[in-house]
Amino acid sequence: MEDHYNIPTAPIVTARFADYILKDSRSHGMLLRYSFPPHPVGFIPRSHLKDYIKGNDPYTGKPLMQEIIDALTKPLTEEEKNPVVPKRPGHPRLLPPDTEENLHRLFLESGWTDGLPIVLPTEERVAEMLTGTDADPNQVVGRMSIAYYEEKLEYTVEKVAVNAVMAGCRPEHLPVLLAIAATQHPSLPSSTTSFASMLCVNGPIRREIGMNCGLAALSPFNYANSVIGRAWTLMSINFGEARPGDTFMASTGHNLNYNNMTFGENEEDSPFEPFHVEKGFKPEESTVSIFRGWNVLGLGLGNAEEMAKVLRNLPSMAPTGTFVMDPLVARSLIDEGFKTKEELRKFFAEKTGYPPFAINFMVVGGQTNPLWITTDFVYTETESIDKWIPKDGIRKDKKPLRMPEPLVCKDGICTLPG
Amino acid sequence: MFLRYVFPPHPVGFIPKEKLRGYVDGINPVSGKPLMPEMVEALTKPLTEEEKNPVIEKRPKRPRLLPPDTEENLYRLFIENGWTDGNPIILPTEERVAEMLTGTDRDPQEVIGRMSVTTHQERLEYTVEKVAVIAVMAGCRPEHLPVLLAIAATEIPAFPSSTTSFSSMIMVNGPIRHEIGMNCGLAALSPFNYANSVIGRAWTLMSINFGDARPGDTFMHSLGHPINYNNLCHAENEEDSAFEPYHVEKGFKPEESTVTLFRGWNYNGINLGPAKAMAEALKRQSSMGRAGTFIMDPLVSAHLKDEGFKTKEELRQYIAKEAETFPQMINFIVVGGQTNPMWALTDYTPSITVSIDEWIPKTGIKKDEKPIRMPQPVLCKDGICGI
Amino acid sequence: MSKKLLTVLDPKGQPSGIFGKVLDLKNPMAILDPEKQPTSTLEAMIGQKMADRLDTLEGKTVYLVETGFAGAADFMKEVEGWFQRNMPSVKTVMRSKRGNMFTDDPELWQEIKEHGDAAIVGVGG
Amino acid sequence: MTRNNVVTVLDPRGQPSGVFGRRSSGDNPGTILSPRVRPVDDRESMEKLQMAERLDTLEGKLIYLVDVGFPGSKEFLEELAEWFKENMPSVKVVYKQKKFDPYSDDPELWEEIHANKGDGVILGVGG
Repeated sequence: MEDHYNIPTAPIVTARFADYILKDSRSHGMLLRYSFPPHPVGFIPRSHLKDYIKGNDPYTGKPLMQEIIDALTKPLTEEEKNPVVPKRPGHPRLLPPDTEENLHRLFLESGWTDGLPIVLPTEERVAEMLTGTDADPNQVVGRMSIAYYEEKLEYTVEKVAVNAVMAGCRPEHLPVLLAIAATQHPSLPSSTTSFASMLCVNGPIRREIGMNCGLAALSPFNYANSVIGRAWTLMSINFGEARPGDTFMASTGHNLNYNNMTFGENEEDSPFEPFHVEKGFKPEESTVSIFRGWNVLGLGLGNAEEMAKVLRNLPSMAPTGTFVMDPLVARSLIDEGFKTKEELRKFFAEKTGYPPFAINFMVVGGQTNPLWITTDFVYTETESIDKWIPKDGIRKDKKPLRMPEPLVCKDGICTLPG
Repeated sequence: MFLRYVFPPHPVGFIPKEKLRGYVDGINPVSGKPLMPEMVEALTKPLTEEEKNPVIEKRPKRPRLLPPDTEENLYRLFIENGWTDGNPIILPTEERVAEMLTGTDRDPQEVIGRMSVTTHQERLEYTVEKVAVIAVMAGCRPEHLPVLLAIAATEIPAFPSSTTSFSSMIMVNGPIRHEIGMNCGLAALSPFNYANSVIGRAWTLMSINFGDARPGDTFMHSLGHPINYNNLCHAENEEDSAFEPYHVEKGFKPEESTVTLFRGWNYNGINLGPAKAMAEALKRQSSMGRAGTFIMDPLVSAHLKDEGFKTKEELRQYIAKEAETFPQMINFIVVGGQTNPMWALTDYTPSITVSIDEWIPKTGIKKDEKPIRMPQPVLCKDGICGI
Repeated sequence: MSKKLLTVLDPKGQPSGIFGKVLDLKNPMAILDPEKQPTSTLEAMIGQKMADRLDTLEGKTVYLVETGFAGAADFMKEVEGWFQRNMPSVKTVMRSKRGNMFTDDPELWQEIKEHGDAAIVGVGG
Repeated sequence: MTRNNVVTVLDPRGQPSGVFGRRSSGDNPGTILSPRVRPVDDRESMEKLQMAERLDTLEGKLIYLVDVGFPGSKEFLEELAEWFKENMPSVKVVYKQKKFDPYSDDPELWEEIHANKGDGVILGVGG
């Protein structure tokens, strides 16, 4: 309105977000003339609104209406005439040398971590991590911001390697993280509704880097699942500039932000085609698929009818549903007569009224119980990992780090050890 | 006792009768022999010598110290033995464990519990010192130790083994919340607070090492549960809540510090609307049993007070009636930074509420000279964002 | 990582010789609280002996006890069918264990003691 | 890991890029799911945006009250209109609702306000 149509505009925002909005607009150059009634204005009686309008702007202490009128009538100041978008200084490549203890404190007190112990990203460790890809360390991988209008931060292959070292990763994990970074999706997008994310890996890389697709895959019992999921959150904090109360506004927050429900799909025991093949990738290609939502119902038992009922009863803001199910469930759905995921999608669309494309299925688990997990997660995208893998293959340690393998149930007999 | 087990193929649940007939007439896949004759044999073949005098191999006591080794090899040892959650740990050197033990006056060798993630397998015993070892590994400081000792003493694992992927929740009340810098406000359940992160993780590491959790062997969760990483570790927002704190409702004094442990499966985090909507959601909730723990932002508690619910008890009675369930199955926690009047419905049931004070040193919580604090979220300054 | 040698403490709990025991019917929810769960010791468990086996099942009474897991009852019916087809002289008695799959059922064991020669119990899983 | 020997580590943060998110265009409401395809703005183009000259007074002017769609906005703007009727009756106010959702642009509405010679706009309520 202001620039294009030359019509003065008086934006109104509730006082709760005053600091945020003023800082945000300063960083965008244009000094819009905001006025701030008390928060919130939703779900409250009319009488309160009348008082707000007759009362003062709690942020500035001046009468609200006077502020609104001034916004449209007081002549422009010099500063308002020529807006400046402040150019923020870049961060140094290296931090000042210090003792390990002080550096651990610096990373925590600066809010560069998730609060858990990190491996300090020394030059030596970052160099070793970079052997996990042939890509040039200075190649820009993408830009990210957890908020919508904030300045995005740009990051290179080396910056991804720095966060990989911090998370406890090895070079063999780097291609997966570079693929995630290339999507430019933060794992904790800022919303007062507290978003969660989910990460599913498909293709040969799952086995090569020892991910867990079977028993207890979603629990903290697998090295790759843990450090890859965590690295995505560290990247989101450091590339997306997540600062709680400032850019990150999730009221309660979401516990899944720690690991982002990271797993490998159990393609071997699933009777359906793998998720990435559904999205047009070849089975032998390795990919990451990203989802985002709020609700995770961890305990589902019963047939397709029951699954649809649970999804229907799930109050959610988005008409979407993503099921994560044990191979036993997938096989019992086949027995129920659903030959392909497409048929499943049609059935669920009918039962819930959601569009078929918005319903997803993935198979994971160790076949100790025919269980399924219901979520309202929306699928955002699938990204190839292969282009980040070195020419001569995934860079593995001489003796790759592996946690004890869960005893995966061999098909059919699936005996349980004593 | 060498019971004579006979193994039909898995599973026997949710499959058609003809298939079961096939199992009975078929082969025991483990032994390769016909199933029924094996069953008859189990009842008729005479006892072997071994079966006559059962012997249970007594597991040897573990040494207090591990053989000295380089840092790198020790990291590998901890990961390859499955003693961690996969994320980096701080190696528990004698020096660090001694420093951690200054967090309590209790005798390091005092046995404070036995735990197993299963109901029937051998429980592992642990001392105050062992809890300190876990605390160091998790990245804690001495100020966190009292909370961990209180949790350890309940002998409750964070993920009791069942094939149905349990998850748990830690909720702290009382003065200790602010003394050790826990987050009960904005983004409390997200990884932005040092104490919330390391305390939640420590319970997982305890459950692995004291509960002897070994996937596929003692730990049978088919899919697992992502909440097992941090166990929803947070503190209740007593200051901004319109209701009395959780622990006061359970009979503790406000100035007492307590930790409450919950257990459940479902986290249903995105709901708006008045008490009626809460009852409706609980009624529709699909889960085993009709238990419900509501996790609500302080704004919701203020709305509910406006709706006329003076106490949690009044609200509990109303919701129980509307949702046709038992009042004592319903609990309320207030946490959040008042940027959105939302509430989450979970099917979590409280296992226990225990005092933390008995584990705190006489001279008070042992704080570092300059305690480590991550950036504090900018909380809503009272007044301009109140109702 | 420096090559210096470090000594660290062992993080695992110590074997305690204490084992969980089947729950008594009066308190089926005890499973949720370790302190209330009945326990047994290594010594007590070693003291338990297995029963002498029967010379044959022909003409005997065999109790088929289903423990409550999904599919157990159907499975036991199939076992009963097998006996009727292959060993008709065996008298089978179908029973469901009271409480849930984790609780003891002393009355049922007493009944089997009085009227039965053997028991087939299942299906765990 | 001896804690007192001095080491140098790399900075983990991304670099300011001068690139900012821009509201999604009207024909594609709702947040476009992939950040790669969302419209962006850069520092130079943003610095060229000029604020409009202010009105000498509101008396006798035509002011549009634009509701952005957050809960409570409609009621708040209606009370605002009430205030003008009581205190500045000469000000003509027109209430309008922005199409789509709070995050999307609404070029037709801006065009309409311009075409009808609107003198000023009061836009809200964010929060």
